[in-house]
Amino acid sequence: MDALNLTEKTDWTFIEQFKKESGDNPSLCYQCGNCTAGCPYTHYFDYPVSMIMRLLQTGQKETILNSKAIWLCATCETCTTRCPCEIDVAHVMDVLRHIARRENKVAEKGVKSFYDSFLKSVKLFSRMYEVGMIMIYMLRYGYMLSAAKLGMDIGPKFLTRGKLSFFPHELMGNAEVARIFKKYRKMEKERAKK
Amino acid sequence: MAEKKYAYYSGCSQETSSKEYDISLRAVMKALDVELVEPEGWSCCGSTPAHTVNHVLAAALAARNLALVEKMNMPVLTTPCPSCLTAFKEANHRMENDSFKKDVNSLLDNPYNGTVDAKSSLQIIYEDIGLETIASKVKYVFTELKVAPYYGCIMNRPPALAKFDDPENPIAMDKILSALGLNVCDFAFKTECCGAGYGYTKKDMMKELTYKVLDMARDAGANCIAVACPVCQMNLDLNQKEINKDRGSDFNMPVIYFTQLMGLAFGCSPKELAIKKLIVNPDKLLKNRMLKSETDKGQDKEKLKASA
Amino acid sequence: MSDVGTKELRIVGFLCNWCSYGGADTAGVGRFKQPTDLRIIRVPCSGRVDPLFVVRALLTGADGVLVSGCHPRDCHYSEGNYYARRRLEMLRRLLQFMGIDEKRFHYTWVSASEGQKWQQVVTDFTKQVHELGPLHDKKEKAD
Amino acid sequence: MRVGVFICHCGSNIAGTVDVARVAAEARKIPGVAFATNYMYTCSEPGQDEIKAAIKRENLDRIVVAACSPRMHENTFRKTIQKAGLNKYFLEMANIREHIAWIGNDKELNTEKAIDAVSMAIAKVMQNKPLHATSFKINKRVLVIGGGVAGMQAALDCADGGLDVVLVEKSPAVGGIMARLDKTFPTIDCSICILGPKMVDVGQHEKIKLFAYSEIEEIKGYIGNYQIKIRKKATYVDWEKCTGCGLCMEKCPSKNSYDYFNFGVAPTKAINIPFPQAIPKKAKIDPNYCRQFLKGKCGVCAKICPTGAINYEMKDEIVTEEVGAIVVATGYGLLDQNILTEYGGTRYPDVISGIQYERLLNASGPTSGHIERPSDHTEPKTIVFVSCAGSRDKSIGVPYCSGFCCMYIAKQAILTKDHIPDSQSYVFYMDIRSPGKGYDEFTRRAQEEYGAQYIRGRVSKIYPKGKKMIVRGADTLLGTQVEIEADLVVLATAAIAAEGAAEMAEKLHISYDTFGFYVESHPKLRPVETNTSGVFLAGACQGPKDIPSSVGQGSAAAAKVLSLFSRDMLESDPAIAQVNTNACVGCLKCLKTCPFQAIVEDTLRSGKKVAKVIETVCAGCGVCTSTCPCGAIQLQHFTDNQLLSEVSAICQM
Ligand SMILES: Cc1cc2nc3c(=O)[nH]c(=O)nc-3n(C[C@H](O)[C@H](O)[C@H](O)COP(=O)(O)OP(=O)(O)OC[C@H]3O[C@@H](n4cnc5c(N)ncnc54)[C@H](O)[C@@H]3O)c2cc1C
Ligand SMILES: Cc1cc2nc3c(=O)[nH]c(=O)nc-3n(C[C@H](O)[C@H](O)[C@H](O)COP(=O)(O)OP(=O)(O)OC[C@H]3O[C@@H](n4cnc5c(N)ncnc54)[C@H](O)[C@@H]3O)c2cc1C
Ligand code: SF4
Ligand code: SF4
Ligand code: SF4
Ligand code: SF4
Ligand code: SF4
Ligand code: SF4
Ligand code: SF4
Ligand code: SF4
Repeated sequence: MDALNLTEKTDWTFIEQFKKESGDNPSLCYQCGNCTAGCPYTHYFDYPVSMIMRLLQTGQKETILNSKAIWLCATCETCTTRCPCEIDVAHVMDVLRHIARRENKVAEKGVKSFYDSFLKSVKLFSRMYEVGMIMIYMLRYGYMLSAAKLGMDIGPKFLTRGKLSFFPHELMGNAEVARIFKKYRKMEKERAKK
Repeated sequence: MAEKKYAYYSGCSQETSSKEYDISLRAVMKALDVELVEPEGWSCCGSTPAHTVNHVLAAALAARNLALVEKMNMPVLTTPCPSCLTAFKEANHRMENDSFKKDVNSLLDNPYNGTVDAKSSLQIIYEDIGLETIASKVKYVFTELKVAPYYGCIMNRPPALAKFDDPENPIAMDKILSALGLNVCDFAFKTECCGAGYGYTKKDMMKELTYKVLDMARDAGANCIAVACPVCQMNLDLNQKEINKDRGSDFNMPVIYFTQLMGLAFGCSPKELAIKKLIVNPDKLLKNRMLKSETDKGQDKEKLKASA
Repeated sequence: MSDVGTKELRIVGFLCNWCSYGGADTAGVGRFKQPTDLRIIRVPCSGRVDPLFVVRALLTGADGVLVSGCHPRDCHYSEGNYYARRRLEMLRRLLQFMGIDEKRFHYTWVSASEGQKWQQVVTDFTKQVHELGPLHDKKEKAD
Repeated sequence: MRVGVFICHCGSNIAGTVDVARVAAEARKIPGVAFATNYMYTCSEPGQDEIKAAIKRENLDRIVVAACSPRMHENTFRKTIQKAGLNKYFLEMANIREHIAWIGNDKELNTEKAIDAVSMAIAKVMQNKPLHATSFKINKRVLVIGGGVAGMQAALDCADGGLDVVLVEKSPAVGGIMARLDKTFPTIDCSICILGPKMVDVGQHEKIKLFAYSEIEEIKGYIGNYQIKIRKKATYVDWEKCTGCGLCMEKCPSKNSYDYFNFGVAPTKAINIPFPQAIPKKAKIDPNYCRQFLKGKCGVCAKICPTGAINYEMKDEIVTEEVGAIVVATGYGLLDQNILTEYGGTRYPDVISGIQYERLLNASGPTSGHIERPSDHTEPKTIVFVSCAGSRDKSIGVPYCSGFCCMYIAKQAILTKDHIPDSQSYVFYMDIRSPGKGYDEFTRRAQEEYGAQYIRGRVSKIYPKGKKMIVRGADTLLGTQVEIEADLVVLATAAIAAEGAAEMAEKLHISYDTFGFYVESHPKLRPVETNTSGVFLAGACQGPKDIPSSVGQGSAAAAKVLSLFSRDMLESDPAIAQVNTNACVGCLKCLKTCPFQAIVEDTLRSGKKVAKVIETVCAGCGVCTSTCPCGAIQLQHFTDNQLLSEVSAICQM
């Protein structure tokens, strides 16, 4: 493999864009590794979180936005709590997800789809309605198999204990909540134009 | 009239998958003479999925509810769910910034001015009601229980936002359970993540984390886990059979809401606390109970023995 | 500096020799960028600052006056800054009677090691004075 | 009046962002200015010669130098003009470097600002009066506060140089942290073996008066003449009688007293001699644990003591000492492990601090040098060292490096292998900081010869599992999370300011930084002096440092004291308050405000009551001047006229 040519491959614009959007300063990170040391999900990450910080410092945009790590981070806040440099690392991961979404680079489609289904269900029913959400997740994203498995695992146990209701709560959609989503889309579009 | 009164946001999960949390909390609050007022027409707080999309959207979903409470002229909103709590706290925190606040309010029909403080029900019980009052309400002590108190990852984190208890070694629930006369284990994984919302999408990952928590609880000598979060409860409670199958372990450890334990100690019936809804059945552990007055004497005897 | 507004205003600073003057030095040594409006007068102790100096400055052309000394309990002369605090607090009230916005006057404590804090103090106070604008219809400096 | 103005380039330091030629040109236009020029390096020898020459050539009588901070070079230029025959108070400096050139890049604005600064200096210098110092006698005794290795070194060097030394140590024995160490890096020689003889010297030196278990109550006076009140805390043992036989300690039934000397590794008796080599070797009762104090009955020690030294009624005693200079060597403290909750705080007995481990290694420590786990007294085989435990951690307010822990961890890893050959040490580190002579070789040896596993990454959590402690960290070089099942974990807890450091600084009128460490006069060029003349620093009270540096500073501070005392008289600063008896109405408001009690009431021959300043006592703060309703008492060199002329220079334009 060739040496990483930092003169050519450092994306300074990406670093600046990140700084502006997040308000976080990646230079504060001294690479102690504490975030990685505490991260419960690190074994599943393709890049441990301290390395994401390092990639960010060196402006490795593509590598970061295509990483699974940013989608597998559960925002457990362990890293933020323990970072000696007071970096809100979980927030860094959050903002990287936002950028990845915008740039249509999602290495963990399943996770994203789940979040989208959740929100879709909120938009439709104004509260999270689990059966509805699972149905959306199944139908819209075609995860029949895993969903069927889900139904098997969770369904019976839950239904017999009256935990999952097949019908959403009485509220059944609230115009204001749906409007929040609508206005948000509009806001995003205008921002994108600028 | 109730002595204390709070706006109360149960959260979506408490309507469905974790009804027993809501039910038991209400029972306990009633016993403690605290009135909970639900804002009418509340909606989802946005939870984790919203903030993975955009912070303005996330804050708007949360702030809509805070605005409802603001209209009710109530300064404090309490919620049992740490995920909702974080959503509200994040919204409050970010909306201290004026331009962010403007953006959020532009998505809302009714603007939110940022005057409502969000606190977990655990915090309210620990700080506002207090251990003395709790101890004074205890009727029964459950002598079989050895409880590992499990707070989950975000109840106390990040500390700058949570502003409650210690982020590494929280003690509020420990103290409450001790006030109930329960045997509380020194549990090192109080705040380790349980697998969060990955139950649907990354089940193996979730099960691994759940396993670690269960394993550590057993190691600490616990025979049950007390929880304060619906996601933790579900992950820990629902998957023990599967984990046993995968790993050849033999977990059969009830995962009980701390509010259910409070209710039981206060003398509520299991039915009032929806104990039946728990997947791993705790009945066996709950069989032995003593009147508190008796255990006090017993303990005194034990203490005498120990010091002799 | 450009981020506090367009035209320079006149700000007079009285700094005690031991702490704040040193703090301003430390800020300089650390190359902490600051707005340029401030003119510094060195005094041995914040307790040496006669409220009349402040009034005189404000009446004769200053748009703002900043006084800075050692932290309470850390005064080189034991308690000079306590006297300063008492007097300057009185002065603040007096200014209102004189029709001068008390925001044009600020006193604070900065130690010799607090270069960064000094930068913050200067930046914030300059901004505050710029928000109020000039106090006098000043002739152009050239004449 | 003929003012001469010299604008310095300071290379490009000033000239880079200030148009120095224009500043000189503008200065020339100011009435009173006879000469103005700009020069490359004004403080250099040719630069100073240029000033002297100009004074002669242009017949100048006042000088303004616009250059760096007066805190840097005022004295330099005062001497320069003095050599040229001017009174040294006819100098003013305009600080156009630190306060102008270095804090902005806009040359236009900077130049304007520099012109103002120069105008102010010119305005002031024209008001300046010649002042003359008077001289006074020095009391050639020195007070050393703190009897750690730095303080002892300073005390011994001063005493050997013939000075009388008063040494005040807060704890019952001298030696500080070094007396607790087992071996010392980088040579691994026995700490007490090299320190012991010094301690004995301190105890026996005829020129050293040692006050152990004593604290500074009050400090009054000024360089050359200080009055010190010392509180001798009650030990409940008459040290004149106590022979240090140790019988009392053997028989005392109160066995659970906290052992400060051993950092709580094991308990001690309520009456104890802190360690076998203690100087002074005297017993002391801890009333927090003594049954006589707690329950009103026991008295065993009083009965057993062969010399009848025990005195339960003893009270604190205040004594006064007079000295002419002070060396502060109060050392440092260690971070409370309880703050590190992710490591369990002090919840887990087998997670200990570096200094506690030092006591476990020490042959005269509570385990006689056998390393054992506090929980079950078994010998640990896997030992994990956690560096930077609280250091370099902004989140808990300790952003700095503690300086010596990298080295002592390597030392402890080496010693561990010596003690337990089949043990394995692991060291979590972020950087290995070992820049001294032979230091890096030392940390390499820990790895190369003694097989310590160094893991580059911070530790995130420590928790118990069974009998083991699980240390979860990262190996950032492998890019992975790692876990080690340890028997014992040693935290290199951060060095912090000594307890009470801030209060001590306030008594001494010296500055301390955000973290409580004392501030030296100049970080490079005056490292053992403070801004308060007569007060010097030595050792870790100025910032974390190892033994060689602490000893070096102890000697350096002693050298400073000796050079100060090489004169018999000191010159007083003439910039003090002066009363104009004509204007004074005798209200004595000034007398009440003077922080130094430098003002007394005086009666003139006419019978008029007026204020009078005692020259040697006045410190020159000027509080009186801003108090006097009549402007009768004026602080020389900073009079109302002088300061107002500066205000006018910038405001009336
Ligand atoms: C675990 C550990 C291992 C170490 N190992 C080494 C090593 O191998 N080699 C090495 O070079 N360095 C080592 N060090 C560093 C070493 O301890 C310091 O360099 C040294 O102790 C500094 O000496 P000091 O005299 O400045 O301060 P201290 O040793 O702290 O002494 C200060 C003294 O002042 C006294 N005092 C404090 N306040 C007052 C007061 N208000 N009034 C009167 N007296 C007061 C204290 O009681 C104390 O006796 C180690 C440090 C630690 C923590
Ligand atoms: C690139 C670089 C940058 C640095 N930056 C910094 C910094 O920013 N801050 C800092 O604190 N330190 C810095 N240093 C370190 C600094 O240079 C040294 O700490 C300092 O110079 C040591 O001073 P010295 O007097 O001991 O030795 P030197 O500066 O080496 O002076 C020794 C003198 O002795 C003379 N000499 C030698 N042999 C004899 C002889 N036989 N007879 C007579 N005279 C002799 C030499 O000619 C020389 O003048 C830096 C070093 C380097 C290399
Ligand atoms: S914990 Fe903080 S400083 Fe350390 S590697 Fe992670 S982000 Fe960087
Ligand atoms: S917030 Fe994300 S990156 Fe940080 S520790 Fe938790 S899962 Fe890992
Ligand atoms: S107090 Fe008495 S018994 Fe104790 S050491 Fe001193 S002389 Fe010996
Ligand atoms: S009187 Fe106190 S110090 Fe003396 S022997 Fe009894 S308990 Fe010990
Ligand atoms: S000396 Fe080493 S261990 Fe100590 S704080 Fe500095 S880097 Fe960390
Ligand atoms: S040799 Fe120089 S550059 Fe290398 S670590 Fe030491 S001080 Fe730093
Ligand atoms: S305050 Fe002024 S007038 Fe009063 S006694 Fe002092 S010098 Fe005299
Ligand atoms: S200047 Fe005045 S107040 Fe200050 S010490 Fe001297 S006499 Fe006292």
